[in-house]
Amino acid sequence: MLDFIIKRLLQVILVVFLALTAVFFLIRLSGDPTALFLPPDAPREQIEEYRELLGFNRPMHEQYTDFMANAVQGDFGQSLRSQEDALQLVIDRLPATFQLAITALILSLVIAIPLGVLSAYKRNSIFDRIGVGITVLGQAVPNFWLGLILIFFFAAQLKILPTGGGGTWVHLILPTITLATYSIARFTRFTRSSMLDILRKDYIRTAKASGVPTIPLVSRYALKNSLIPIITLVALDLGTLLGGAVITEVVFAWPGIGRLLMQSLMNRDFPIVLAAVFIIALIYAIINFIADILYAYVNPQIRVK
Amino acid sequence: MSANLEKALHNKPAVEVKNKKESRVYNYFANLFRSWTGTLGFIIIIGLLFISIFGPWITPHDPLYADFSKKLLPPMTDGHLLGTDQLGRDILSRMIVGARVSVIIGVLTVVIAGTFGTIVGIISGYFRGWIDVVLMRIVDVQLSFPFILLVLVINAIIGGGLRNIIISLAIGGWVIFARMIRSEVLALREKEFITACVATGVSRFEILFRHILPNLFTPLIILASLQIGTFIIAEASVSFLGFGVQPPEPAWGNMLNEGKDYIFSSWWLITFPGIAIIIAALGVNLFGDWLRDTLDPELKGD
Amino acid sequence: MSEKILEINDLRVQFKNGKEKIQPIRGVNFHINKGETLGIVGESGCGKSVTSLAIMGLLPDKTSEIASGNILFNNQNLSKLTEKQFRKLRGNDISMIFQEPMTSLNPVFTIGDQLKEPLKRHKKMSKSQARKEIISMLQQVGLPRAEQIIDEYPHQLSGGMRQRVMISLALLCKPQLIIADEPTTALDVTIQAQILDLLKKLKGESDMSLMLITHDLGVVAEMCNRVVVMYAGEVVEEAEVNELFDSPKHPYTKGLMQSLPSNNDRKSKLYSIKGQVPRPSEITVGCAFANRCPHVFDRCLNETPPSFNLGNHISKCWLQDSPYKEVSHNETKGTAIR
Amino acid sequence: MKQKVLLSVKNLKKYYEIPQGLFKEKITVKAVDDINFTIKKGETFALVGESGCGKSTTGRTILKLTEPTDGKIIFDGNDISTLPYKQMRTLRNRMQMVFQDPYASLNPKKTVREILIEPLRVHKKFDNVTRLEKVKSILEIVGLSEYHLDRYPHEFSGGQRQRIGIARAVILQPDFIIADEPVSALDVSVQSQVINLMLELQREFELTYLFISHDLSVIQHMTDRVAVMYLGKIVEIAKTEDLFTNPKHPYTKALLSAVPITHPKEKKERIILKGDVPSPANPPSGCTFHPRCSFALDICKKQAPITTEYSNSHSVNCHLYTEFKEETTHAINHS
Repeated sequence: MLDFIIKRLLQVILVVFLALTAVFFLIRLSGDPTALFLPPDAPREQIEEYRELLGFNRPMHEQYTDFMANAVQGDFGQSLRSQEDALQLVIDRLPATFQLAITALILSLVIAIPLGVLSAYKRNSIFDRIGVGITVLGQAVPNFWLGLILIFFFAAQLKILPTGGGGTWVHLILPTITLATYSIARFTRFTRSSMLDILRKDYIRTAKASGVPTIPLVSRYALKNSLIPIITLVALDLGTLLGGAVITEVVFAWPGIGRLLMQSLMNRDFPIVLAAVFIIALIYAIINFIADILYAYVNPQIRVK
Repeated sequence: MSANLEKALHNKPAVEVKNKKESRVYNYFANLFRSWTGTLGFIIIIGLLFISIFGPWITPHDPLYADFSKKLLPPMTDGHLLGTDQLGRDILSRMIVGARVSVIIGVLTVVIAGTFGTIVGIISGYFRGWIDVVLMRIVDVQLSFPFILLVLVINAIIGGGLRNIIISLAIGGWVIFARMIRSEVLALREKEFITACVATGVSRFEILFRHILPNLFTPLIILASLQIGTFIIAEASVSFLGFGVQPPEPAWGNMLNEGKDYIFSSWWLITFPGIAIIIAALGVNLFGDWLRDTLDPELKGD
Repeated sequence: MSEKILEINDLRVQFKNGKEKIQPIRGVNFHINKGETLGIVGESGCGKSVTSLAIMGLLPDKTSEIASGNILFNNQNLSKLTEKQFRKLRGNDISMIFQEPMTSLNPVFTIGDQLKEPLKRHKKMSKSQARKEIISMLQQVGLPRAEQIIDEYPHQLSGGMRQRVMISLALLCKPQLIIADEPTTALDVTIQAQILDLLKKLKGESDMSLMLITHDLGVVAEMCNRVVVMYAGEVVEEAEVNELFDSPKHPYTKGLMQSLPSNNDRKSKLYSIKGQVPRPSEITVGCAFANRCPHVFDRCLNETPPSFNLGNHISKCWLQDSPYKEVSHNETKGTAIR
Repeated sequence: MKQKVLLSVKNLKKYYEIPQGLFKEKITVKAVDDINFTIKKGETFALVGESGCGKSTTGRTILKLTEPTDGKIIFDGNDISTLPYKQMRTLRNRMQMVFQDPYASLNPKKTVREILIEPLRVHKKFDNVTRLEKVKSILEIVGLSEYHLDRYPHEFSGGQRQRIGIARAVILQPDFIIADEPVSALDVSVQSQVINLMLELQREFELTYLFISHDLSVIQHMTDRVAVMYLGKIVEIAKTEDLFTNPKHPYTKALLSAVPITHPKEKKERIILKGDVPSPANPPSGCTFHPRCSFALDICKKQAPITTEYSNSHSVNCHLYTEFKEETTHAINHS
């Protein structure tokens, strides 16, 4: 187990390191951001001065090693706009994003797993048709559009919920639904298909042959088996959830990392972009790491060796 | 022995065998029309293709012509079936032209990302060794970053426009193909019929081209059809956020971006382009699901 | 006359696949007496496994159905039972041993978790009682370290050990009938010998009946009292085991026996049945074996042969027509069985 | 009469390494561990044993479908154990293989015509017209016909597919064929057809077979000499009749006695082996069979036995026949 954890930690470090490297060079190759901060007719000296100040005049590899050396210590520089510490800005937004992502995750699991199980067990029944319908439709609806439509109905027409902003639980309702819809569709699909797969297995027949009734058969036996693939797929899909969170945050003006990242991209405020990339890659890597441990927990073939 | 017996003892003779190719195409269609979801997907795809090819000739109005006297007209007024936008442009016409953008982006991205991903997947899976380790590390790193965010960051950095959004989507999307093709190749390599080729003395090159590649076609076509939907939605999302396809060129995503400011007054600005995206994505996904169920019975029920 | 524990009359099972309908079981008749071991022999696709699933009520409910006929277990008609009534029977009065010990045990539960199910359901035993019972059963089937194995997972056991676990699962509630579907096919020959030895020993200790499904005539010779030979969804021959091996009547049974390498001279050309087993969709009028039969004549192609009773030996072949008389199903019950 | 040796295998080893993570040492699985045998031209040599004994690995290693870890494979006088892929390719028209699984060993996307022409094309034999003639005639020989040419493997039954697999192996008219469990996936009534076909082909093309199987009755029927394998080692080699009438190694005896009887009246003394085959990743010390052997001596736990010639065509790897040759053989035979 220790062996496994060390291996995974090394992998996390490698992933974050490569992600930062890639984005760093992409940014530097796309042009010099100094021009953005000065009027178009700024004298040459002023530009030079600014470049000097920000270090953009030095050779690329030096800038890179400097950046990495600082990044290792948690220093991603200051926001080019507000001169605040970039990493701190991102970290300040973290709780809001977590709040949104976690409520959406819980909501989608709570709906999707029972629906998927029912859909698989009562195959071709009305439940199954509803389940499959949600799956197919949910995957075709872009979540930003769903957000707009929800705003239109609940905020513009019915005026019962706020259009956006953060702070209270009321603000959380529409963004959560928006973000969860796609995940509900995906997770229902995973659950259904892995359940269908498990229900065909020989050992389910064995359990039936020893007289286990339907409900424990599905809820205890088959579900535990199908959790193994479900956990893997859900973990893989959390990236999509995080990505969706960014868009949802923009639609609802939710004060999370996603909105900050978007604004920084618009403003070409690259220290913040890099800090945000760092945090997102790190979070995602940690989620996958946790999923792996969970996976090992439910799968005795890995646990007991 | 009676004639009857003769017949019973011998296998059916070789009738029908000649028309095999034709009957196979026929079979696919017969099979398609048996599934209403597949049929629906197929019809939507044909419709989309038709609109995107003949779009400029079938628009009721000039999609770029702005008439401020006619701004924000609700649907069914003044010859504007779906109304006009904030600049007085005809929404239906803009949607028709926008369809072409979506189709071009969906198809081209799949072709580029699919080709690149397939090549990487084959190299990685067939030749293994250090090159596999390096390539798969890259794939892992990329997969550890949410797809849509990656596309967004790349597009924001390299700039908007049709060409750049395709590049961004392809950079974001190739890993799925690479990973799937690699695992497919790895599985094929272990198949006994490949071992049989080695035992026959077939060269490695020929094994790859004559035996492995033809078996990759089915999974590739299934994945590609399902990915088109993902790419169409991703493009709309990026354009909606103000990157991607830039106005005034109409795309469903940027129409929604422009329309969102009028959400309290003019619901039609955000409604119709959104429905168009849903229909397109739905059509491609339904067809893709049907393809998978038909071509790959192993995955049925997924 | 011994008591019948199971009786199957003119059983037909239908599978639906879209519009296609096939009948893998086309009128099967046989019975099992109390305490005996009945062998069901046939090649893949002959319907022997479908028959066993029909007895257990484990046919897939949406795609298949019992089209006609009945299954009587202790004179109770199983095909009329509700799912709930059936559940009380399964694992309690009738239990089953499956072919694949590697896939028939659930990988994410311990052996103990899986074995306690029937005890909990049928015998309402407490946990500690059930545990004791399971350990003693595991010891009875010859598993070493039973106290440890009960808390282990299937993947920690070898194929032979898993099959012993399956057998103990089947035996836990002391059922009256055990159906063993190819219990040794997936095992190596030395392990097969161990398992057959175990089954014989367990059989000798109680008066349960055993229905042993196999394709291996050797296993039949070792284990069975009476044998039913199936081909293409029908019973083609039924006889007491010595009788069957001494004088097989149906050309299919004869062919099977003659084609065994041990019944041919070394290096000689083996006797072989030409052609192959027909798919259920290929069966038309007449005898299903006609296109492979060396004795085929016109009548075989046009009329389906009835089951001829030759004094405790039933053969479904026109060759047995006169001088013996044809038996209908009703008569079969009366005369064919002692 | 001294027959020419076609293949001889000397000290062949095939080890697999299974990595156990960063800090633990790799486990070495000795799938094939130092085996020796020779096959003469025209004979059928059998490898028999239970699953995991290494018989299939041996077959695949001889054909270099996996690289041997060590040892020599001498085919027709040349050591092929170190030949690279490309040189090996040209030799493959003389040595072919028939696989166990008729479903997995044919490419599902190729027609029978493509499958059968491929070997001829690869080895650049004949022109296109002659190739097709050859394919048609081989189909005839294996009991299929011309109109099967453009069919795909999934349109055939298991027995027919195995015929296609055999046709692919013999179309190049090789000297040597390795048949890895060629009939064990088939139904009884089809099994005998395929065995007959293989015997016919052997007579017609003067083939030499290495026949790998776990089915003792098939081996008894069609092979000339047998090597019995247990946990990667050969424990006994003998002429087929000798082996079946007079087995020497305790494992061979147990194996033969485990075969089910052929008639209910037959009485058979059965040696029931204790326990299961140990894992090849962690084999027992000394003679690997000793924990299950009822004749095990002290030495068996400590020292691996060496090959002892019992008679000129019968050799055994067992301490019973090296240390105390006289008394113990007597004891075993009467136990």
